[in-house]
Amino acid sequence: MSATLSEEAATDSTTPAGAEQESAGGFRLALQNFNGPFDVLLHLITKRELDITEVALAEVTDEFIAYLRELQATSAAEGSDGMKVLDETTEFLVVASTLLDLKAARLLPRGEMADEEDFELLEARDLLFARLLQYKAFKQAAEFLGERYGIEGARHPREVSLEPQFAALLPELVFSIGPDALAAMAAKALAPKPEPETEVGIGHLHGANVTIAEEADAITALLEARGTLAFTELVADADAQLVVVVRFLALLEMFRQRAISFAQEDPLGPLLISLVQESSFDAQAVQDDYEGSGGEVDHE
Amino acid sequence: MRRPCKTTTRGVVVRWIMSEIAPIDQLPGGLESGLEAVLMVADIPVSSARLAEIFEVPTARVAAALETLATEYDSKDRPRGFELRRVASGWRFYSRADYADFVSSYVLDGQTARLSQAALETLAVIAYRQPVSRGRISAIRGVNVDSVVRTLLTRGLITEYPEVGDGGATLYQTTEYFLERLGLGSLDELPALSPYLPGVADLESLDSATYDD
Amino acid sequence: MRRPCKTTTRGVVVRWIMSEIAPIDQLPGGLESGLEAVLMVADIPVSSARLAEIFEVPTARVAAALETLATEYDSKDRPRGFELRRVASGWRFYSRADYADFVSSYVLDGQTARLSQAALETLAVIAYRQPVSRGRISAIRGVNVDSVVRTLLTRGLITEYPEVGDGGATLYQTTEYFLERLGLGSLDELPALSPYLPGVADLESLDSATYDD
Repeated sequence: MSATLSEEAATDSTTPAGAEQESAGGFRLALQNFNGPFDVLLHLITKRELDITEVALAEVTDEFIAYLRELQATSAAEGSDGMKVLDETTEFLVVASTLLDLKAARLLPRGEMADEEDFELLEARDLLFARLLQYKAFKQAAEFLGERYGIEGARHPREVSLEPQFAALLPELVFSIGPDALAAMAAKALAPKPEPETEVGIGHLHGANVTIAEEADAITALLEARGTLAFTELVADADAQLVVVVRFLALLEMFRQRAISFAQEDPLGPLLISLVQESSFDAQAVQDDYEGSGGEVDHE
Repeated sequence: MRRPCKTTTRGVVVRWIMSEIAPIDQLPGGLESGLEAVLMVADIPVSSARLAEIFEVPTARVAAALETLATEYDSKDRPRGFELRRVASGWRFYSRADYADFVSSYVLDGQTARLSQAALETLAVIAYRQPVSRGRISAIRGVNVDSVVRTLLTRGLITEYPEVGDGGATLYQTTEYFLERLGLGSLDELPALSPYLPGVADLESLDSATYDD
Repeated sequence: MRRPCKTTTRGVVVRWIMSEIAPIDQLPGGLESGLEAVLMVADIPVSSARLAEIFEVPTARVAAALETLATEYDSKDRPRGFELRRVASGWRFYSRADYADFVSSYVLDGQTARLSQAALETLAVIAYRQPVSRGRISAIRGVNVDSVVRTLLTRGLITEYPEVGDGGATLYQTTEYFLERLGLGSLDELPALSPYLPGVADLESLDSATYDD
């Protein structure tokens, strides 16, 4: 291990291209430019230029809410329609749902590992920050690799075929296979390969056949039947903690897609949820989001 | 070497005629080092006309520079281990014959008379999908095949296809020698793939060259 | 350099011990030209130990001669168009980066194709945590990595580890080509991960604690 990656440079590099305009004072997150939820979280935290070990999620959240208030005041003054506020709020909620994802990991049944003390040790916030720290380190390493890859791309190795007089020295090939064996080999290589089992880390979320899509449907049905409901009412029929967690995630997703609205009449009062009438919520799309490539885009 | 570059039309013409301030002349080492760089990675002889295009200088200047390099490498004081030779189609770096014993012992060291499994599989793919690019073979096999393709070329089992593929990719095809070694009269005698693919419904599409990568 | 070769038994012994009059020393250009000749036909990096065997001289002498050659090619007065570099497990000729524009107009091989950010991050995780499963990589990166892993396999930058991991998961490791392509001598040349990172042992448990159910 000869060198240590430059902390400064790496911090800069974690700012994705799409976030450049943030110097103008925004908290905007161009999600499509990010490389998954960890990227977004990391960006949120590095944006505040704090040591992420010392940052509590609550502080990031508080700052975000303060920023939103400011933005709201500005847009009111400018007479704009507040769409920007909504956009940024929903984007932040996606991030928040990732945090909840991590918290959820703690709440779920874990078989024989379900030891109370273990859970206390795995306090969700610490876990998240440790993971982010790790992610950040790998981002720095990736930057180093990217630089090397770029520099080395300017050099080409000499890898030419052997000059004929030396090729002639090679031992005569012993051809151990016939045409049939060759055909079998070609068939095997050309046969469509089964897609490898997806190994997405959030698989535990619906390990017990609880899916966000199904719970979203359940929520929709409840709200259609009974109008505005509090969260406690929405989860009253849940027979497992897992259902409560997944239903909550479903709510966040539905809010992101503007299928529902939240209202809170008093500070710390019950959160009231109602359907947005003209919405067209696509539960299946949510499921795809969670099970699919998770935003991974490979441009090659 | 560098001269002030005139910006008039006549100046540009002069630049090309004089060929004194081509881009390569801005670099340390100039044309000679540039030629060394290209020829060092060239697998087949490169004509001075082609080199002249690459460096935007007259062919005569390239030819002169190549002669200078070749002479320098042959120097009596310290002949290089490589030589720059002109063969029918152009110029290429070769190892110097004086050191052939050592080169031979390097080449023969660890050589076997058998093709590796990776080489055989690659050969099978080329046989049934020719002409085919290295990129396509890599996609089909899911691994990098650069080195095995080189082995197959060296062994004379495959050769470059006369035309290039999409994006200028080199395509490969099997050789007469390949047919001989397999005891086949022609490529038509290659067995159909279908019997080797039980359970694949659409055999026709597999046999015809429609693999999507 | 050349010394009269004694034909007595004792003379032969002396010859080997002194390592001054190996066969290559009888040739004009000596060891340095011999090394050039062998490296000219090599299509993979060649270690100084292997070169030492071929030329029947001590490895240290080969290493010194290679360094001398590399320095000579890099000369400020007239940098050669090629460089001799130590990568992965050995030495190899490369075109000099200064002439990349001209070389790449000749070579069309995907060498310059860029890797996406996702591919680089995945490659980084594999480089530092190898052998590692896709599940672990996904857990560290927070996204699905299946397609990126396929890209890296096809590019030859990673390969499957010979043994499977817990629960039969396929493990991945970087290749020699990875080192070559990044111009690294070995994995030890990778810089340390962030000093703020918790100990590796902690992270192992972190990865498995959350995701390996």
